[in-house]
Amino acid sequence: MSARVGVITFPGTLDDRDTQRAVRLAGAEAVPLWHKDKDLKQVDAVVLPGGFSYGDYLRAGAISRFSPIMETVIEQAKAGLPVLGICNGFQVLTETHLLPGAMLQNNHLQFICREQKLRVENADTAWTVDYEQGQEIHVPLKNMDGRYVADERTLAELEAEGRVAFRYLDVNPNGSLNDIAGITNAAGNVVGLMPHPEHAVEPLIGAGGTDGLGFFTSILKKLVNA
Amino acid sequence: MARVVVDVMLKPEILDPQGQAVQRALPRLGFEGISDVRQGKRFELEVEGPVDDAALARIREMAETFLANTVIEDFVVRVDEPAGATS
Amino acid sequence: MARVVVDVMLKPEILDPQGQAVQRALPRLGFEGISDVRQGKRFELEVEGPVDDAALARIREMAETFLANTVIEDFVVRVDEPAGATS
Amino acid sequence: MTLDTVKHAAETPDTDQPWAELGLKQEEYERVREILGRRPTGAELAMYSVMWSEHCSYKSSKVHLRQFGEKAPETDALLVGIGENAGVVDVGNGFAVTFKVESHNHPSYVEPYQGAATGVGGIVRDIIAMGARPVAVVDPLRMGAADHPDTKRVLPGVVAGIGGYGNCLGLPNIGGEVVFDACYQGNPLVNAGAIGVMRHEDIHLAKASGAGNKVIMYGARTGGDGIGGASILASETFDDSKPSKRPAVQVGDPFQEKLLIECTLEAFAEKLVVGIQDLGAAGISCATSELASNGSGGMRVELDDVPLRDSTLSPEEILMSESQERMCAVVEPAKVDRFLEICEKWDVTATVIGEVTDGDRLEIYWHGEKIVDVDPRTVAHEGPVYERPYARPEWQDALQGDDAAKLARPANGDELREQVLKLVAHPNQASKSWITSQYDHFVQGNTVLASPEDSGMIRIDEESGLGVAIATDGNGRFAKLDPYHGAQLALAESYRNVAATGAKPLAVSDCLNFGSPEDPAVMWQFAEAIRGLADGCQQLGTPVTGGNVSLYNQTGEAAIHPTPVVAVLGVIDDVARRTPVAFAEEGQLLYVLGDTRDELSGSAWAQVIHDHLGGLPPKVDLERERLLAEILISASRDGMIDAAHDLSDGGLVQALVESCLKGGKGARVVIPEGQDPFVTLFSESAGRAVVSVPRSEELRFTDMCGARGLPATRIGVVDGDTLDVQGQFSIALSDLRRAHEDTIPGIFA
Ligand SMILES: Nc1ncnc2c1ncn2[C@@H]1O[C@H](COP(=O)(O)OP(=O)(O)O)[C@@H](O)[C@H]1O
Ligand SMILES: [Mg+2]
Repeated sequence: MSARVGVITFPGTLDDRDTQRAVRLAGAEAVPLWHKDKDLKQVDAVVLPGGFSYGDYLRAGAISRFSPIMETVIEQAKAGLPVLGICNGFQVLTETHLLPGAMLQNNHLQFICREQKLRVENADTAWTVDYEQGQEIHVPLKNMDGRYVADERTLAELEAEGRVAFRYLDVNPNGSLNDIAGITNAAGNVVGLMPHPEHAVEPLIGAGGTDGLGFFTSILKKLVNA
Repeated sequence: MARVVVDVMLKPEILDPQGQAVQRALPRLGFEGISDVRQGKRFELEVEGPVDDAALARIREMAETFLANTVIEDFVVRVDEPAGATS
Repeated sequence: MARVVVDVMLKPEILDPQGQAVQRALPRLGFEGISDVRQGKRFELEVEGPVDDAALARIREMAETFLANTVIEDFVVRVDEPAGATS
Repeated sequence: MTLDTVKHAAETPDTDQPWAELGLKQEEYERVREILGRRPTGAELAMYSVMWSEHCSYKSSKVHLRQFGEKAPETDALLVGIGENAGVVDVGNGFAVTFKVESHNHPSYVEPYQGAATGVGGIVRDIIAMGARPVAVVDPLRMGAADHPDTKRVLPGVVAGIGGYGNCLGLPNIGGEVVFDACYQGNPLVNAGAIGVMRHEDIHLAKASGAGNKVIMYGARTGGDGIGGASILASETFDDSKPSKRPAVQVGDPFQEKLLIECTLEAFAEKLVVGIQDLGAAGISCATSELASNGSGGMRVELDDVPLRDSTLSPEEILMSESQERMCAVVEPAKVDRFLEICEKWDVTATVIGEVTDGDRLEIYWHGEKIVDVDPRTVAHEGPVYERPYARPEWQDALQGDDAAKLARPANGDELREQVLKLVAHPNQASKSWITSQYDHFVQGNTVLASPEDSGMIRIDEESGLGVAIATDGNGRFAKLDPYHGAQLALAESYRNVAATGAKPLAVSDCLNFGSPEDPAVMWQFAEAIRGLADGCQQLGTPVTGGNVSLYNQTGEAAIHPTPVVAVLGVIDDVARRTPVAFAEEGQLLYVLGDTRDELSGSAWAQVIHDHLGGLPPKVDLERERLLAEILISASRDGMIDAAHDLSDGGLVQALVESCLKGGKGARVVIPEGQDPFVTLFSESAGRAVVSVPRSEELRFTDMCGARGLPATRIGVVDGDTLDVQGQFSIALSDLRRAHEDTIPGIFA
């Protein structure tokens, strides 16, 4: 039986269909999930995709965080369900406090779309086991509110516990503290990052390259071996 | 040094999608009884020197030409006094 | 119907590039003497029914859980009184 | 105040009416009275005045636009032609593509962010209204001088607005242009284009048929913003003395529009929609009169049922409001519940506001009283038509006589080098990545090529790799020198850009930006440009499927350069065969295809080095363009070239610099024997491209060009990390990169 990965659609989500495609290309089954449902349809893992849920009004992720499906996601994430938040999904996860810190507007005040170099700093999470520790990958980045901030204690804790999962290389595109591109919770099942691995899964599409596929093969491996 | 606050709000006839989105979310979060929400910007300016009429006039001009686009926004300039009810 | 205002500002220790960009632009536009600018959000809530302590407490809770993200922002809730110096 | 009902209007024929304030001319008002056989009600007057405005009725341009139909080339590809919200083209495998370009010039000057944002919103609704899922946007822009302080206000705001709206909708931005010229200072041009994809059977049209069918309004509530805005005021000259006449600006809500897209597509998928129309300029006036007049019957509308944001609006205001993010659908009664359910699912407000009737009248009621009773055709289609006088301006001869041949040319390699660096650093030729990096290129996961490339390309079928390409081009300088050929050069460039990526050009949309039609010189430019474009499209076999006219781009006496912007849509069987611009492989051979002549009038070189505009633009040879396109497409399909870049602004040297920088590889160039290095590098002769050919393919490629009679001149090789023109100069890529990439952020960041 193949692994079932749920992909949530909030109103204003943009990358849900792309994420489903990435899940399929990795060999798993993509299960669409709707924000108004509480039911996760017994999926083995959940992705909160990118986009502008609720137009990013108020704060990115602030309104989606209160949708019915998030009640279930929060509950099950605490019980170990693998959850990946990409871009807007990451913003939702920080708003729920499943992941610490917060996302603010880019320090240059502009939307930025670029091919971004990252280092995988933690290859032990549910979503990164298919990468090597320290591996450098290229993944597109596109956002308005990508500046990761947290208080000093939280930052120190993240660094000490190896919970900075991805760091920007060459260019810090938004003023994120410690060049943080993505983080994980202590258990390693909840991961969030600003760049878009689902846009780097086919050679000729997007920025080119398939460096993002590893997120989806990682979770597959994790689930099949579980 | 004194603080001057400039509040910039969309004109009443102009659509405020942000305020609307907030208002629509409130009942879902269990907050009833808010019939309208408008979201605007608040600028806090630290002014060097005295905040006299001349300074306020300059700040009003600044608000009019730069902080607000008066085609769609209204603004209010005021000297910051410790607010009444606070959090 | 009464109006309650919620002002949400980034905590002082958090970098505010929007405010900075405004401040940097001012001298170029011929406005000198502003030593700092912070930019935040202003929410105007139209409240049905009386704005008593209970209502204010509810609004404060709403600000705390929803209108502001207290990881990065502070907020102030106040009943709107006709402001002092206006434009 | 008593309600001005139809009955009341009939009883009070002598009431004074504000027709002049609403922009109608005396004879137009008389015509309305004649049509109705009485004076119009206030509501009717509102409808006629917005619908008969220049913006909505095309009253000055109609007589010329007809040529696009009359000269339309024979083609099987056209499924829906001019006259609908957007044209539809067959791209094979059962897929159809719809695309169109529109202007949002005036509002973007007044409020750059919101003006540009709502421009994107408007064009995307046209695409949805055809039944298609929008898949990409493009944004051809013209701004005032880059170093003018007001441009610092307008450009960043416009870019942020286009990005803010398009990014939030989830539409990759895959192309466009940014041109700076002082002539656009008070009249920046913000054109926006969109492409949508559907299956043939999903094509929808704006018509209301079937008596008893319900008219449903859905989307945003109607507010008081933009009343009499875009439509009336885009129909007048911008005049600083009358600030009150400046268009009301609306605030866009891209989130609401994203919900509109999803809920409309879901309704289409369940076949719930008989007819559909977006609400843009002229709001409900336009939507109801167009739906009714294109259908089989009449329509009855209860205006009280329109969901309002402001309950104090008068019926006239409701009819004229240009609130954004609204649509109108015609739905069979049995399907209404399901339609409303889908709207509810997406949190979209939807209300039945009327129904299709047996008759042929459009009747609108307010508080139970009839306030509109018109033949909808007279509102939507039978507006005034003007044969505006036009005359070739007397300065045209002098302008054309002022040839660039008299300008001092670089005398040696050092001067060439210096001018190359100036050229590629000029805001018009400089890298626009500071702008394009504010646009999402990747969303939807189908982007094959996005700027900077010759055209944007989107995969539309994952299985087969079928894709579409789009390019937009326009050169106001050439059009000023010669509007007929200038329009053809815009077409030729756009066509060539599509072919350079390996796609076959299929169809054309255009946005015609001009000054005041009341000036005979402007009207001549306009007439000539249309004639040129229509003749050109006929010759190239690419029909015009739709477009937009923007007039009155003029401050006082000063009109903008005539600026026809042309979008060409192409199709490619398999996007894996696309040709990018980047020189990526060392050792590959560089060929220039086509003929290079001494053609510098109107060129970027003349502008950058001498601030000169005069003479005749480059020669147009559309047969050559067609041949060049065929070669580029064959070469891409058969794997004979790895890169291609069309030659246009700035000539060969500009193309070389862009392709080298994109691929991170240098080039060694040898000026062909007997040719002048300056002309070789800077001439803007049309019908040319530079290609990079793998050595193993050289013979096959040159044989093909030879056999088909296309000149192919070997000019060098991809090599090293400098641009080296033998015997003339050498520039390190790092220096070129700095010159090319620092300009725009240096001004605007
Ligand atoms: N320059 C042009 N070239 C070709 N078609 C045009 C041009 N200008 C307008 N049209 C066509 O005229 C019709 C009416 O245009 P318009 O009122 O702008 O449509 P809409 O209101 O749907 O945007 C459309 O089919 C449009 O494509
Ligand atoms: Mg339309």
